[in-house]
Amino acid sequence: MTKELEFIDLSVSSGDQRLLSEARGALRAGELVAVVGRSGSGKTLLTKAIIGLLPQQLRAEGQILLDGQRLDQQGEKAMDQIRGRRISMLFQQPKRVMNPRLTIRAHLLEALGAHGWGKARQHEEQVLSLLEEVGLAPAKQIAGKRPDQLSGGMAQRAMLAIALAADPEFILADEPTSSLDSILKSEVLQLLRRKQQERGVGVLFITHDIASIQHIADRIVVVSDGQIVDQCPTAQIFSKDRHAKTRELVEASLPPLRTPRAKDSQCLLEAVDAGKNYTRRAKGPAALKPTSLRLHGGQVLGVVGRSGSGKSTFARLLAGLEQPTTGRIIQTHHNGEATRVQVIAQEPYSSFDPRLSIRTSMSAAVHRLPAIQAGERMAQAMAQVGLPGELLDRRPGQCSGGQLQRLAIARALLTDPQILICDESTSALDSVAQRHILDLLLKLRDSMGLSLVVISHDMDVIRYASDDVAVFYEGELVEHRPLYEFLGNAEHQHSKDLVAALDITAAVPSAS
Amino acid sequence: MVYDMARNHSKEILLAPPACILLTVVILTIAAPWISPYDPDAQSLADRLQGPNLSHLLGTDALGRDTLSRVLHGGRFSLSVALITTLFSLLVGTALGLLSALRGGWLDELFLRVNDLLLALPEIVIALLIIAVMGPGFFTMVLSVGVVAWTPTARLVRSMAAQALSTHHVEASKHVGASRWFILRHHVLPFVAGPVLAQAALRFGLLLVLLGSLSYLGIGVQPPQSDWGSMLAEAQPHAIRSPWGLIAPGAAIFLISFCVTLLGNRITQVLGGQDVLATEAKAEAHD
Amino acid sequence: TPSPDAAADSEARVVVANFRAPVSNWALESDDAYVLSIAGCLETLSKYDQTEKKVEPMLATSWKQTSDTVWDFELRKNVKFQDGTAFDAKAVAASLNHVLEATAPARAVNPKTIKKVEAVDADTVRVTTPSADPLLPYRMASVNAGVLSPAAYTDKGIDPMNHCTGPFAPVSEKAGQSLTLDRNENYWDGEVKLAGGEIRYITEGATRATQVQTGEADISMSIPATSLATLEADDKISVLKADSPRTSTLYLNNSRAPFENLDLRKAATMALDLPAMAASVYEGAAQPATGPFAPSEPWANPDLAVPQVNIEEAKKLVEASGYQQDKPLEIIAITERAEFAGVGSIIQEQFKQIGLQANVVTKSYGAAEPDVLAGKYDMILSQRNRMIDIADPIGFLQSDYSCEGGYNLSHYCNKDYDLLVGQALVEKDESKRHDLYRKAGDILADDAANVWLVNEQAIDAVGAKVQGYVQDPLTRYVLTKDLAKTS
Amino acid sequence: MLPLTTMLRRVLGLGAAVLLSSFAVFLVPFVSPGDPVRSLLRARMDIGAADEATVQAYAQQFGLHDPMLVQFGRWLGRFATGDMGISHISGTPVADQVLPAIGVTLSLAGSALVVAIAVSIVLGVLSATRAGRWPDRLITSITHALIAIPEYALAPLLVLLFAVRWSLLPSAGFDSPASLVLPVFILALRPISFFTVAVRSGVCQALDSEHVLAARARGLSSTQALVRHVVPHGLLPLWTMVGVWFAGLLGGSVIVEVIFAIPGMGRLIFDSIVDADIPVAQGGVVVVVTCAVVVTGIVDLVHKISDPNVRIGVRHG
Ligand SMILES: Nc1ncnc2c1ncn2[C@@H]1O[C@H](COP(=O)(O)OP(=O)(O)OP(=O)(O)O)[C@@H](O)[C@H]1O
Ligand SMILES: Nc1ncnc2c1ncn2[C@@H]1O[C@H](COP(=O)(O)OP(=O)(O)OP(=O)(O)O)[C@@H](O)[C@H]1O
Ligand SMILES: [Mg+2]
Ligand SMILES: [Mg+2]
Repeated sequence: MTKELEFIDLSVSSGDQRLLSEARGALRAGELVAVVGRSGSGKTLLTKAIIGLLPQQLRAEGQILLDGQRLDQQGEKAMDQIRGRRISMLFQQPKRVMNPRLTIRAHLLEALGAHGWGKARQHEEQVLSLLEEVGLAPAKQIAGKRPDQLSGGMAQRAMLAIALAADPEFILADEPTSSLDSILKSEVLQLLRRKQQERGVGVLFITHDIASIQHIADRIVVVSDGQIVDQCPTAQIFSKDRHAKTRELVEASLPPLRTPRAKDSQCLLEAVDAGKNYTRRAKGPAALKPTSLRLHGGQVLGVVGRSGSGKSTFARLLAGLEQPTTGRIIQTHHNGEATRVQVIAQEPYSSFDPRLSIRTSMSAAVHRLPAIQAGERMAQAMAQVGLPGELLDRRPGQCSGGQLQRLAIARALLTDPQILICDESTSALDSVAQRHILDLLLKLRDSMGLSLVVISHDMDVIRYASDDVAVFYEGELVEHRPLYEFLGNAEHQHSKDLVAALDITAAVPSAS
Repeated sequence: MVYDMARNHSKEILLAPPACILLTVVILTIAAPWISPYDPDAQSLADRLQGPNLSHLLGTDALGRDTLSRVLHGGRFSLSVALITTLFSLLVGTALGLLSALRGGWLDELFLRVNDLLLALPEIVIALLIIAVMGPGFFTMVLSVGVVAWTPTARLVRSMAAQALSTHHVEASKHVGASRWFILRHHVLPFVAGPVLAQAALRFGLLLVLLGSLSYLGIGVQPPQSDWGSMLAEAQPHAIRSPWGLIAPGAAIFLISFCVTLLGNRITQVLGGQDVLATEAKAEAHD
Repeated sequence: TPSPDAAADSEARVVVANFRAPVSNWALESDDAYVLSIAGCLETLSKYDQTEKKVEPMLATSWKQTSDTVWDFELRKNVKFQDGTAFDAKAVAASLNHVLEATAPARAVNPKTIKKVEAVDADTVRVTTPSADPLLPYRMASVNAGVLSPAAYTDKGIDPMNHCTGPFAPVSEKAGQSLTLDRNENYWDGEVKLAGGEIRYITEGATRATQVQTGEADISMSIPATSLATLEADDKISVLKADSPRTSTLYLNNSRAPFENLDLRKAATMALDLPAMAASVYEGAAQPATGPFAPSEPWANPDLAVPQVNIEEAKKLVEASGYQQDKPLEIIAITERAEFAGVGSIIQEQFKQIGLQANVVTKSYGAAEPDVLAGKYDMILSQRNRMIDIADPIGFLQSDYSCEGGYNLSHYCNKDYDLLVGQALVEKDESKRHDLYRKAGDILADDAANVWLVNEQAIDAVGAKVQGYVQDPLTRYVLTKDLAKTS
Repeated sequence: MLPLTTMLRRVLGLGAAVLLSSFAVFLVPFVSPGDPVRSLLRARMDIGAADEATVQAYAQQFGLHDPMLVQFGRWLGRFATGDMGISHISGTPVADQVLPAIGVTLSLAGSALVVAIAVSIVLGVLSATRAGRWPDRLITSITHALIAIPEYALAPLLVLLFAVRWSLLPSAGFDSPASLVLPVFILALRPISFFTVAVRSGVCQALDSEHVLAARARGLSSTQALVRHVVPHGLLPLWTMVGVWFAGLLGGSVIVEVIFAIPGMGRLIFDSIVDADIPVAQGGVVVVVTCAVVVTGIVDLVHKISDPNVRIGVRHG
């Protein structure tokens, strides 16, 4: 008989507020079920409720059955035996969920239940074989490293090894890939799928991005506002007559290709051999090697590359927030005026002071103007980003991530910019919100003639938004060409990998 | 913001028991010349070292002076020195802390080294030095304690301001052209104000105890003036026969210091922060 | 404290809480000599017996004045230093010369009082004085004239360990805390009853009182008046009191207005209620003063009485003096003596009654000294030991009240007085000398040179187990061969 | 490792601190009223005024009437060769007084901090794991009360009870372990309250952190997670505080040393300044300042090495 993890009428509430209501579903061993839904829909709460680790102030009701055994009625002791051994977890930020002072080996030993004195020796082989299994080599060396000495992809693999250590029957994976770049994401996804099939594990895979799991999930469960609104085998998810929320997610994840717009001939910004070296020593590795590039009016430049490849550095140079150590940035356009450049940051929540009203934060851009004029400008900017004016009197904590990101754009618009640099501005958002922001940016481009620099590690975003693509690899601009050329015949190996990763996740569905 | 939060919660803060006790004691000491039953210096050698009784509610001291009257009058001195010292260190500390955080560079380095030095130098040495120059008295006490007392505030302000300045939202404000003043006023001060106020309350309590210790050692307030610390010193030899002389000023120091600390804690809680002591703890961790 | 019923324990050790800590690396010219003397280590050629009020032999068996300025001391024969070396005239001369050569020599034994010390033969030491000095045997009784073995004088200063002649030999010291001593098995004056002792340096009076109460100390010296009542109420402790040669004094500045005026000085004396002061601030641990000397001193005038409070008369005197007060007078209370703050405020109150306004200012003695010596003050509360140098008041009378006196705080000057003191200086006959002192004292009292407030008492507290303790008001002897303790 | 420049800056800072503080102490007799030489002589011999000749001779012996800067220069010159000078009262090397005193203070401050650390870890963890419930509220009240206690009122009271009334502990002195109990307890009070709050907030934060959740998810029981992950993390803020407090206590608490007759550093410095024995005071201050700067430096170093966040420098975006 196949093992089964089942939850019946599972509700989570905080006080009298229902955060998750009467969820019902099942996960069998050997099956990969994706739970998709927008941010805040209750996906994480579902996994925490199942494994019995809800924060203290939250209360769960309903039944959780593991092979017919009621988990919700188990004591803490019994649950300690189940967690990690029969059900384990994967998390979004592997580095944040590992103890920064312990080595990978120590983490694995803990998961093996072998963290006592002197047990390390006996389990050394097991540790090494686990690391090799997830493709971390040389295992011996990696085992001795601490989390901060690993790259993001390696850390996520190590996380998987930890989750697999005690040979669990089920894994609850809470967005394990959303912080990875496209190439790593596809690697880790494939690894997870392979392990899941080899070991016959049941995986509950949480994501907001349908595109990324469409080829590996067996079934998809759609959550919205704390309720399971839809579930079906993966193939049927693209059908037109599914639940409205399902359609919304599908459309956001699998956008059509746009036809690129012709750019102005006017050059607004030019980088001439601009490079940056943060360390004082000239010999140290440069964060950005000398790079030359031109930005025209109305152009959308997509910048892509792995973490640490110098994308943000380049953006900061363009925006004039950092002085290049070599070369220069020419910020004047043809009639001699300085180009106005604005940057939209990645994290919507941290770009507004949590203590201040939105209005006060926004007024930073216009506080030199007389009050009335400033008010008018703000109202105008709010209209441009399609938000109601009353939002201005809220605090950041009272707004959603998508709203905040729009507000950040509105604030940037107050300075009347010609170029907007969006450094990972959508990567903290769910796919639906992401799509809305990108649409807004493109609309602004069309209506106001803004130039955009869209920086992302997510090829889907680049493909959707950009006219031209610039690829950074180890601090160097290795490829710069129009989108279609890039998709068709990229030259650099890294570019090819990027395009390949895109193919895995984004083959346009046949059912449409 | 801190201001309107404080306004919204002022009732909650002011009606809490510590605030009530504090207010009562402060009013009593301010009103001491009018309400105290006796002249605090009037001796009656026949009535020395009495326990509490109807004519002397807290008994009398070794010279037959009324302990209650002396506690009330002594409180004027103790509280005002502590208050002035606290205000002094609050102003100086905030100014220097902000300057150090905003200017950075050599100024900041200098600030850190001065802090290290003051932290390392036994405070009694500094007090002695200043007392040697100025002779004992009110301003000497303020100065000798104030010279060091500003450093915790400054360290707290510096670290909080630096923390505030390094946030993404300040960077975002700068990008869109906010002036220094705008950032200071909207992003830094409100962030710093709560913890600093709470810390000031805590510091007031600590300074009250510290100033008392100077008087206790005989290098603080000098007779014929007296404060709670010197009353303790005078009463200690008679403690076995007449513990009231020890208990009354000791309890006064403890009560005020305790209430003020609780009040500081209340402020931070209302502002949604940590325990006051925790902010003090943070301020200790310099660099 | 004789309690003959219990048997003394020959293995017992006694802990003494002393008010003084050695600070000068045991230099004998400093007060550290007192610690060694209290410890039963350091001994002198002669010894002043407080009860008999006369000088007796100690390490010297006899002495004679061979000329006006030359004295020969015959040394005791059966004495050995604790380290086993011989006690002879060379060692004694060397020891005394060390004190004479010190940069800051002792008050009793210094080049002004002693010209040289030399060994005549093995057992005779010759001391030459610069001028005729009938008091030399007294000087040789001063603890500063103690004798240590030559081995005690090292390059690093004085090492007293096992280098004395006394009943106890110091064996170890804990810096800043205590000195431990063992019995001297070969003591020249017979058997030592205690196995040893410990001198603890405890400068806080209240702590000394507590220590004897808890039994941590067997003997606590110089108990502060404030602890007296508590200790007296404790039946396990006996409290010993004796007149000390210290008088708390309100020094009046005789050299400038207003107290250059005799009437006003007399008024000041009449205004103060000394018995009340002694009973309150001093807790009864002091006697109201009758004049410059304590009544128990052999040269005190027994006819002098405690001045009576007479407010009316005092007021009249103030009026008669014609003194118009334009600003309050200043009473300096020195901080070294905590009780003076209280005394000052009592004086302030009582002066008010006779129409004199005064303020109390507290200052450390060091801060006040320059002004006081220069005559720029009104009144200062201070206190002075009349016999710290030698058991005779001549030095005190000379320095404190003669016109040229080096420590004449009151800036008092009276030719008659100076004449009397000059005579006393060379008078060999003791009783005649004492008569002269008495007359000098009477002049001071008649002139109301100062207001002598109270004669302080030396108070020692002794635990019940201690036997044979004889209190020395001059705080020189505590651990003696006869001191014992029951088990 | 700390970069070399940071170390260098610290060393320079230390040098400046030593210079400044010893100069400050040096100034005392020059700015205070009265003749320092007489003050020295009074410390050697109880009462009365020394005559002018003696004062001159004594001043001559130690060069005390030389111009101020000459005296300071002389002190510096000797100090540079590692010689802290000669006490003007005892005439013995300053080191002979300062080293025993710093030993006493180190053991006193050290014990007080060990006690404070032990107590505050227990209290802090207890109150963090029961946040909001009565044990937490009780502990929080206690910690707030502890810092408000004037030790100069409490110490005599405790002596009265434990030494006089119940004869359980010695009333003063510094020889047996028992004699350490009261002074250590008194000295530990304030650190206990600060440390407890620091531990509590550290542990609370750690309890909320994701890596503790993850540890539970891989099967660690709540106790195991507490011991292996929460507490080590929660104690991080404690260690910096311990350094700072240790530095502060090195100057000794004069009050505690006076009340319990302990020959520690605070008292030595206090007394020697009062008696104008400046070389001793200078030596004491130099040792205290050096120890304090070195201790805080070491704590910083350990902090930077042990905390990966500090080491790699947290970077966002
Ligand atoms: N400890 C808590 N107390 C109160 N509300 C909470 C708590 N944790 C989560 N919530 C609320 O529960 C809802 C669901 O949160 P959950 O974390 O499950 O969302 P999610 O689907 O995982 O979102 P995301 O994709 O952003 O991770 C949200 O509205 C959130 O604000
Ligand atoms: N302020 C800085 N000081 C020193 N080094 C820096 C700094 N900022 C970035 N670097 C280094 O420069 C290199 C490029 O960093 P950059 O932030 O430009 O990468 P990125 O492509 O934006 O990466 P990510 O996708 O993680 O945001 C990295 O090795 C980084 O460690
Ligand atoms: Mg989530
Ligand atoms: Mg970046």
